[in-house]
Amino acid sequence: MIFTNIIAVLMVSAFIALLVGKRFARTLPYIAAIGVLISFALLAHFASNHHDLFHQAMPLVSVPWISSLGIEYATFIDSLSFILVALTLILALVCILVSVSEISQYQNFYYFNLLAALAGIVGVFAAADLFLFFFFWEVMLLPMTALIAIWGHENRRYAAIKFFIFTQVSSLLMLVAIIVMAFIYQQQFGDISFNYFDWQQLNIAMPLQYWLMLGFFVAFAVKLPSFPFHTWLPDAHTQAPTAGSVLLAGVLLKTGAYGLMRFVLPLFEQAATHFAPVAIALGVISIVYGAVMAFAQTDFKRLVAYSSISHMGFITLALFSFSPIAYHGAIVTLVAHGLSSAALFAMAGMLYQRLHTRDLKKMGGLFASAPRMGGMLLAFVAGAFGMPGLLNFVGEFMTLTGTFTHHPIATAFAATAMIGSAIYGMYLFQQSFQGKPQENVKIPDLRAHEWLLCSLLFGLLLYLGLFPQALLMHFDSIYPSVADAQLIGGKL
Amino acid sequence: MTALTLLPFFPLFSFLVLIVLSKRLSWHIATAVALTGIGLSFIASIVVIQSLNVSASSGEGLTQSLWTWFMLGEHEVRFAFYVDQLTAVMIAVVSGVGFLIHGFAAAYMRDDENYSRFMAYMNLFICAMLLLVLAENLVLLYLGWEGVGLCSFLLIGFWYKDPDNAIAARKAFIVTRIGDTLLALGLFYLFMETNTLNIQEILAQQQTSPLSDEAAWWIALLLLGGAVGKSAQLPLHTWLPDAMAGPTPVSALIHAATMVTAGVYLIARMQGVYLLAPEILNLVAWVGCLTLLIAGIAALAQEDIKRVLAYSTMSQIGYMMLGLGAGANVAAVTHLMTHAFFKALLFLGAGAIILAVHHQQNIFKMGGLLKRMPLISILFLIGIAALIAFPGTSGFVSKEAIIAELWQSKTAGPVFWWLAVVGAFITSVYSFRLVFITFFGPYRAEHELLPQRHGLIVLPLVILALLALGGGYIPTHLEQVFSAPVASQHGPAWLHTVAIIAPLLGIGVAYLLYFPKTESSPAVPGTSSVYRFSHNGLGFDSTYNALVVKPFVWLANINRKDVIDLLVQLISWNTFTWHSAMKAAQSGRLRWYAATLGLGTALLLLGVIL
Amino acid sequence: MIDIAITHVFLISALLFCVGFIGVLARRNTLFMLMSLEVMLNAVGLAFVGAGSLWQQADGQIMFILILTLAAAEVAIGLALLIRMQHQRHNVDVDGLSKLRG
Amino acid sequence: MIVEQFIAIAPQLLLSLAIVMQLLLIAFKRSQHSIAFFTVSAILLALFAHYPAMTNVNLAVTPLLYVDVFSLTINVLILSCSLVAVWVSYGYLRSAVECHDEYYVLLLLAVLGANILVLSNHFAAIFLGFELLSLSLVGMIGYLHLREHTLEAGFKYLILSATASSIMLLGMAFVYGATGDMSLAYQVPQQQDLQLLGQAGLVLIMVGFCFKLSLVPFHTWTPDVYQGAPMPVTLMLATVSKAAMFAIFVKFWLVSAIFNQDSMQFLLVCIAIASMLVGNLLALTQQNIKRLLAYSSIAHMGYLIIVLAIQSQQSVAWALKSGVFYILVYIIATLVIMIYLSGRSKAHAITDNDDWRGWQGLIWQRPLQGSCLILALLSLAGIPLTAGFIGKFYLFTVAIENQLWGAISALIIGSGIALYYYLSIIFCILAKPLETTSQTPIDKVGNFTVSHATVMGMLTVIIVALGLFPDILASQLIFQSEQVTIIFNEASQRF
Repeated sequence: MIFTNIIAVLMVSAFIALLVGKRFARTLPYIAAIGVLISFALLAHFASNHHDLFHQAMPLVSVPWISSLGIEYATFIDSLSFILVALTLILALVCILVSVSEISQYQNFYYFNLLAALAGIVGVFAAADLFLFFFFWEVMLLPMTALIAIWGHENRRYAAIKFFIFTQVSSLLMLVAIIVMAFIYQQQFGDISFNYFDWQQLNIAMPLQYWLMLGFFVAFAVKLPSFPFHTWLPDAHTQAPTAGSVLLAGVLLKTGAYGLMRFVLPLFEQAATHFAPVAIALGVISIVYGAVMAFAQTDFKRLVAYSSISHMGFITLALFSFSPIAYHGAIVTLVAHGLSSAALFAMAGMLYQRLHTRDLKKMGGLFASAPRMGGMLLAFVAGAFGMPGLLNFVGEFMTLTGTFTHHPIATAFAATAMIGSAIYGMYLFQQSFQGKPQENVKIPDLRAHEWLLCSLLFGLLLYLGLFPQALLMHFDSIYPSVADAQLIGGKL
Repeated sequence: MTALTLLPFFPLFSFLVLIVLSKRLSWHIATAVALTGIGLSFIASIVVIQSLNVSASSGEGLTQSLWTWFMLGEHEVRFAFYVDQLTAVMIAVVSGVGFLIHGFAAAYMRDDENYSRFMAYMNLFICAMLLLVLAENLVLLYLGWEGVGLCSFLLIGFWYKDPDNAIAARKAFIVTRIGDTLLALGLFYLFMETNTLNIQEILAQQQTSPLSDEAAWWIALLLLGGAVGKSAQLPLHTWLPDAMAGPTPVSALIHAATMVTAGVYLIARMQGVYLLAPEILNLVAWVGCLTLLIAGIAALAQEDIKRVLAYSTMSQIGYMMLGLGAGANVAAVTHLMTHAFFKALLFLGAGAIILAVHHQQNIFKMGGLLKRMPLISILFLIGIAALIAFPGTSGFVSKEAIIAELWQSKTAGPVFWWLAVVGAFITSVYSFRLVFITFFGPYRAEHELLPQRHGLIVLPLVILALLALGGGYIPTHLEQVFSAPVASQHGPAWLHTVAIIAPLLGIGVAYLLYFPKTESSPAVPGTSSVYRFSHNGLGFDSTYNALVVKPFVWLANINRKDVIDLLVQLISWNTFTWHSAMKAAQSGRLRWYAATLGLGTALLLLGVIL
Repeated sequence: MIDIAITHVFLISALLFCVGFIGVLARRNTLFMLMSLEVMLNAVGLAFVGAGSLWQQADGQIMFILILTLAAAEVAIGLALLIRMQHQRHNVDVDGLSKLRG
Repeated sequence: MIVEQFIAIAPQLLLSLAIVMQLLLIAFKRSQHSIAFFTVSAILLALFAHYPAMTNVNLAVTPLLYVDVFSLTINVLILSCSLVAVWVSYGYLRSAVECHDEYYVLLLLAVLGANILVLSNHFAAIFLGFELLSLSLVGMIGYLHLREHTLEAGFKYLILSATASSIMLLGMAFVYGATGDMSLAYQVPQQQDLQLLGQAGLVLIMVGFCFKLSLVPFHTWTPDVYQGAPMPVTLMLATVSKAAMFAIFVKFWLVSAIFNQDSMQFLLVCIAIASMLVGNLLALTQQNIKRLLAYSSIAHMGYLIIVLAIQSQQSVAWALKSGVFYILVYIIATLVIMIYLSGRSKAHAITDNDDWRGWQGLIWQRPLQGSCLILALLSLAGIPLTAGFIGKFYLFTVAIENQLWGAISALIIGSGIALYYYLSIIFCILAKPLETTSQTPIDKVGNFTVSHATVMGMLTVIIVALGLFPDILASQLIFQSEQVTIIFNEASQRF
């Protein structure tokens, strides 16, 4: 019930926020924060009671939903979903903190959307029924799109439409694949089923398996995003309000990676193996291309957006190398990128509030007036370019170590992103905070809630960067190895 | 081993205090905090070295494990320290010389508005550097490696308001980052082959089941890539002269005494792997050899006092590399140590001079300083003497030891020997060029001289001068670390003499060329094209700019709009074109509609009947 | 009764239908369009009667009567609209009715 | 026996009676209130008459009509829609100075035609229903003759619909000539030339249906007529006419077992694909909401007829269920939007208030109406949380079960294009309100009443409820559809 409860709590607080309305707008952040904190408490309580159960998938609820198609409302939990939900809730707090001073219009509807998006995301991580998964997958898009379209920047409608069409079209491909899978299950076992655990017994012939895998892969590659499907992301990130960017970069992209881990690899092992060279090539291209593109940008958020593409390339690379180390590295990268890119977008939001521009060319020398902010920005940039001691390094290092064994050349290319990320990272930091200060530009340094937010994120990055075992120990027994198919069944 | 555990964390703690309290601290308190942190480190390292000497005469090191960092499959990457004689030298140098430089910096940066931040960065640097040398495994070493890089970035760009400084900082960071990436690839390769990243385990494995030739070759090459980046050797050396944009104590600490020698440390540390790849070891020697010559030539044509010293640093590290490549390991590491002493002395001396002449760094605008600030000048001269390996100085001990062992080097011994001697000759030429132009002749500065007599300025210089003179005789027990001593077969007897004479000859040449003949003759920089070429570091910068930087920037900028996005827009454009076409068909004319109805019917009929 | 091959009946009705249809396409005068519609309906009627005679059933003829009714109703509405058109626009040119488009 | 038959077609008989009474009522007293009230009661009565009819299904009432659950379901849907249409028309026409009581007669005639069409089991009945529906609709389209586009729309609909029905009639004649049977369950003859004739006839009949369902390439009339017709009539066109046509198309297709013919199957899929693409493409930048709905209906009908492209008898039940669910959902969403539009328009205005750019910022001024519209649009776009998604999901299952990969691709591409215009409207509703002082704000236009909002809200609740718990309806439908299959099996085996 844990995830259902969390979703319920989030939705209830969303509706409360909506109903509270404009009259008590000041209470809205508190309502949202309380909702998130209650969810967090629920999760923590659950974790403290069950912490050794995470190594295996643990079904939670199963209620018939659309009986004619054997569709159930079914959820489950394992360490992967647990960690991603925890990450989601942490970033939810960040979202609320960055929204406090940014959002001045239609606040009630804003917090409604924010919380609804969170509920959808939690649902994605919780679903054990593929129809339910798809349902949440789409549901989280709606409030997200609304966030971009209503509270975004100047070009918000274009970005929102692009974002929505990209994800929707690709996810329809996935829907087709899901339905085909259900029919195949019906052929093989008699009953129609959308249940994830049932599907693990499926045995699909090869060319068909390949096509089905592609259906899933495209949906997740768009969300991730991987190289040729990435172009929605810079626009969406740039135009979204700060909390939207944080949520997009921090969690929404992770759902793509989650999908790859949860569905593509375990359900379509054979096809994934065949597809691996292509996927790895896409991953490497994303890494390099994202880094080069990031360097070329002059818009703060756009730069960070492209860097996300680069970092997510590591995930594709890691997952399709079928190396346990890289797989663990991918999990770490998920969390690390979630925290660090969220932090960078939060910084972008703070700068935008102070300067009313995201153009790096119009910034410079801000360190003089806001040293703490500069320090924090540098810290997060350092995280982004893989500074050891912060979590991103662990993820990157494990990923590359793992993939090197199988694909040394590809890894060598991917490793150039370490240079690339240093280039754009330093470019970002120096363009904004170093150099000659602009005339008469004095910006206030971090305010209390911003300080709280930055130190929360940095503290997590640092703590987990020094003690990543706190994260990794839950995954000791989890990894897909193609040679050892039994390992996967039921465990992932 | 509490001392060992705490050793790198003292400066970290003082860093935290300084960065958090920052401007709220007065100069005195900030200085006290900074110096305490590093001083405690120094004391701890003495304690560690003592216990090392007591406990491990057999060559075994001390290990101190703190916690498991992360797991690479079965292999546990620990947050753990390891100390042996090589590390001992390094920690002593880092904390000792570091302490002295901190003292100097306290005086040098006294009036800076961001003084606390500066000292914080310096402390952080020491912490990272200590982690680098103490690391028990290569991942932790990499942490330190990146940490020092980041601190170097911060300190070079400390005066961030000048865009040039920021660019220099970025350049330093990115160029070394290229090396770091190669190093990381080396680590991946090592892990693939040995399944561990623990240094001692790797080295021990080479005894039982050595790496294959190919693997050893690649690993050694990739690690060398890391080393040349950090140690500013060919071909990644171009960042170091620009890094002189940072405050002078930074140059002394990071870009002379400690960080730049990390590459030497790495190769010395991984000697066991290099021995399996003789070609690469030879390459190390060649890299060192070429660097020392090229840097020497470039140093001949510099006008900025710090750039001269920067090139000389590259050149001296070239000697260390050459020594490592040719098997003179002990001598090379000893040279690392002595170099730290005298180069720190030279930089701090230069710093004192720069302060005295109002932040003027052009040697052609100094002159005649020997009379005006004799104490500092003499201390500086001691440093120069050590640099050119004047007999009796520490530099003499270490450099001559390197050169002496070159002759027997297996591959190209005599060639190395000759080149090294030529390098020594060039060293003394440019050193005394510097000396003659700076300390002799008329005073050419625009402002009145400000003699520096602050205790924190003079005292470190004096101590460093003593070390520069006698540091070569400090016992190191390095032979315990380097297992394969070179055959003690000596070359011809004249070798020694030539090696000693070459620097002296250099002084003579420099005297002829650069000594101001009359008190009033104006010293001018050269104007010939050869001079300009040499002044610009033999064109490496411009070549890299044209070949790498410009194309990259061009490529990135030309694709700013993202070609893939254009494809997407093409799709949407296409859709809209179709839309317009169909919209045109929706003309509103009834007869046309009826016609489509007929056409459609005909089409369907055809479709079924055919 | 002269034995006419059923194919001929259908052919002639199809031809008649096409004539009517072309009339709809070619004439701009609304009145003629309505008349062409009548031609089409009559063609259909012919086909029904032919088919009915082929199968010796009355159904075809019944259909024809129904069609006649329809034709009358259609023309009634058509003429009503025609009058409105004449009233409003003072002509019955169908091409004038192309305001709704795009 | 005869009583049972009367009960089975009681709703239609009631409607016919009501039409006569309406005429009498008009003669007696010209009052819009009373005739509207009377019409509503008649329709309600017809609706209630379905209860006894439901108990006695699978009954042939003369060779012309055949009553089964599928037809009854659709008829209930049609009557409900017409109920809404009457109510909406009342509000719409109320403001006019004239007394528009004949309008209700035409409306009821159209409903009767649609009902007969759905029940029919014979070409003659189809013909009668078809023409009754079309001609009454022409009358209604041209009813408000003073408006700007009425004449044009009426004329276009008259000529094109008459042409299409002649084509269909010709097809019927051909089929009759080939088989000698005018019942839907005719048998294709063995002779070569007769077979060809039958085939040609079949295609021509299909043209008639496609025209009414506004499938490509017979779609051209749709936007013009939708735009030119008064808003409540557009509502009728989009709901009553579409539902009836869909029902008879399905019966025709299944009872005659046409899905067994590969060439027809191929044609159908081609038409479906073309409709999805063309409809959505045409709607792309459309700013008139009525035209936009017309174009999107082209696409939706394209989606819908996928359910006919089944490959075996086993799929029939599922396909029918999906089809009924989809059209129901489509109609509900369309109703929400059209009710809103009707409420915001007036009969005596020169045109309807149908530019969706006028909706800018609606959600901030009228949150309930705005969110209803948004949810309806989302449902049309097929986004989860709304019933439209479930409908589309069902269509996907049908298409996949029958391996119609081409249609699936078109469905995906079409949905992608459709998102563009649906989202544009939604974002317009969500945008900041215009700062206009000169024009009347949108929420002051028309006769929009609380009842409009209530009905919109109720329908929206249904949309969301079906989106979350489709089993409420779907579990009912599956039972009925299975019965329908049996009927059709029987029907096809009768000869």
